[in-house]
Amino acid sequence: MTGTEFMIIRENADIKIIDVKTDLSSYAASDLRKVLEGLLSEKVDKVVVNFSEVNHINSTAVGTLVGIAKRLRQNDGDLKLCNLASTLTRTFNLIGASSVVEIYESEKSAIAAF
Amino acid sequence: MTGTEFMIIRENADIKIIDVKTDLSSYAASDLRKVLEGLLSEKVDKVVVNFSEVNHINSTAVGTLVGIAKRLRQNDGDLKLCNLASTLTRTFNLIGASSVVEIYESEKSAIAAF
Amino acid sequence: MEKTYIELKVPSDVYYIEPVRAFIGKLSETLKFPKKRIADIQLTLDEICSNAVYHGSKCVTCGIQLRISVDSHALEIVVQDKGGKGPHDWLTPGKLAEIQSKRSPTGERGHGLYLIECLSDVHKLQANAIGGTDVTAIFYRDGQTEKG
Amino acid sequence: MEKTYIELKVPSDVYYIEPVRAFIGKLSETLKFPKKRIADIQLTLDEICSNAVYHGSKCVTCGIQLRISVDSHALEIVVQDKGGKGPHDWLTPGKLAEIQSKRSPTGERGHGLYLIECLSDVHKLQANAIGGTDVTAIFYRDGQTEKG
Ligand SMILES: Nc1ncnc2c1ncn2[C@@H]1O[C@H](COP(=O)(O)OP(=O)(O)O)[C@@H](O)[C@H]1O
Ligand SMILES: Nc1ncnc2c1ncn2[C@@H]1O[C@H](COP(=O)(O)OP(=O)(O)O)[C@@H](O)[C@H]1O
Repeated sequence: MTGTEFMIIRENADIKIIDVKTDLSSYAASDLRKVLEGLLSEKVDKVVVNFSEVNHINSTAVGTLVGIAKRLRQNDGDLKLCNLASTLTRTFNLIGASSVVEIYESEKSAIAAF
Repeated sequence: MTGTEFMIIRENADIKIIDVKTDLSSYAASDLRKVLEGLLSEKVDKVVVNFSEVNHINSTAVGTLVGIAKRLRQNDGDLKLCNLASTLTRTFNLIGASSVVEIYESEKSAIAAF
Repeated sequence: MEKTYIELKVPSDVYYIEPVRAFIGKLSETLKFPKKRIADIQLTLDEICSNAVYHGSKCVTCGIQLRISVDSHALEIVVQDKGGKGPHDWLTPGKLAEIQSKRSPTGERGHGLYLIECLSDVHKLQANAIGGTDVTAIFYRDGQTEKG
Repeated sequence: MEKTYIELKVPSDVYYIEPVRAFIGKLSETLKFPKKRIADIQLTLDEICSNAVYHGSKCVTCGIQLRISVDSHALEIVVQDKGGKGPHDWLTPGKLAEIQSKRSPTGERGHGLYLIECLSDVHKLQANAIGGTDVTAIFYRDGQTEKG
């Protein structure tokens, strides 16, 4: 297990799974960006972000996820999200980002979808 | 079940059990006082307060519980507390109120102690 | 309920947005807004404050000021900044229309103002006398106004 | 970390103490205070604000003002009230000693100042220029100072 205090990185075969353990306002969004860019620079291309402990996400954090998803796809990888509370899904839907980033009910289905 | 939105009253034989569903700053402390005084006026004399959903209590709320316990004892009844988080027990200990009001691990043991 | 006023000044740093969000969350809960609406209020305030810090502040010590008023009808929040390094005239109808038209679901930025508009019952953007922007968001308390 | 300042004004009503407690809780969390110490900070602020409302305010609109400052060493909170209906001279050493000596575990009141003293690293009570009291509580950030 690596990552930061609030972003734990686990692995499942060639997939990296990030457990986000903090609400995602702009301050934590920049931590999330650093962790994801760290994975990109390590040539990881399959990433799942587990939101089960997140109660809030803002547009900066959603934008970060959209940007990383696009970059991973350029490497034939992808970013998949799982375990979003309904308020989080709503924010993705309002922005329209749920049509850009794949959102799954459970970590299992997110992993299976690769 | 009676009480208010944040103070649910249940019963077990002749014992009334209050589930406090809010942190107890001064504002909620006055609600708690009203609920307990309501029970006193209904001649209830055995009361258990369950704190399992409470994360904070201030000196006004502790004082309210101490006052009610003393009044219930005058009627040969008592007030017993249960399921306190460690931060709450600490506040009771600092004030010295844990030597005045009985505190139990579980609701079961609080009821059994009558 | 007579109108009551709250004032809050924090440094222009996203570091302080979480405490502000916690404050408005608990206030909205005390005011008995439904849970879902509390999340809307918190997200709106997060977006307004993030903009005030990122686009409306020249330095950390410049600070942003919140004025919150509450009466029986509504919760009103005004966030005032002193203006950032960018152009001062970003509030013209033309510029705002441009911002709006550029927004895309696949874009990494530019969703904040849109969310503020979607989630609040009323919102206003006004240039203020100190070179910055006053952003107002109003949330009605009658419970008839769940949006989205 | 340079010293940063936060200001918060709320009406003199216990209604607003929960939002203030949420604010300081999240701020303390961001400052990486341990969980138990965060509870201490929140309780101290609750007690100071409750006193400012109950004993240090003549009316709801009088309001109480918090000034919070943060640097790498400490979190400092000053709560200012404008003075209540009671005597102005409650801060004399004699009166304070009387308050202290009257405190009893079986008493329903009179535990607030004692908790403030127990839980903060440093605390001060001072008469201010506007007829009220400034109560200061300081919490060190070095983690060497868990009390109680
Ligand atoms: N408080 C502000 N002061 C100055 N410019 C602002 C402010 N708020 C928003 N803007 C301008 O509006 C644009 C769109 O803002 P927004 O929709 O929140 O998206 P983003 O912040 O991601 O760019 C910003 O890029 C900025 O140019
Ligand atoms: N901000 C204040 N302004 C005026 N008097 C105060 C203030 N804070 C405390 N006091 C006085 O000190 C006494 C003790 O306060 P405290 O220990 O908090 O207990 P309590 O509030 O339960 O009486 C109060 O009863 C009041 O007379």
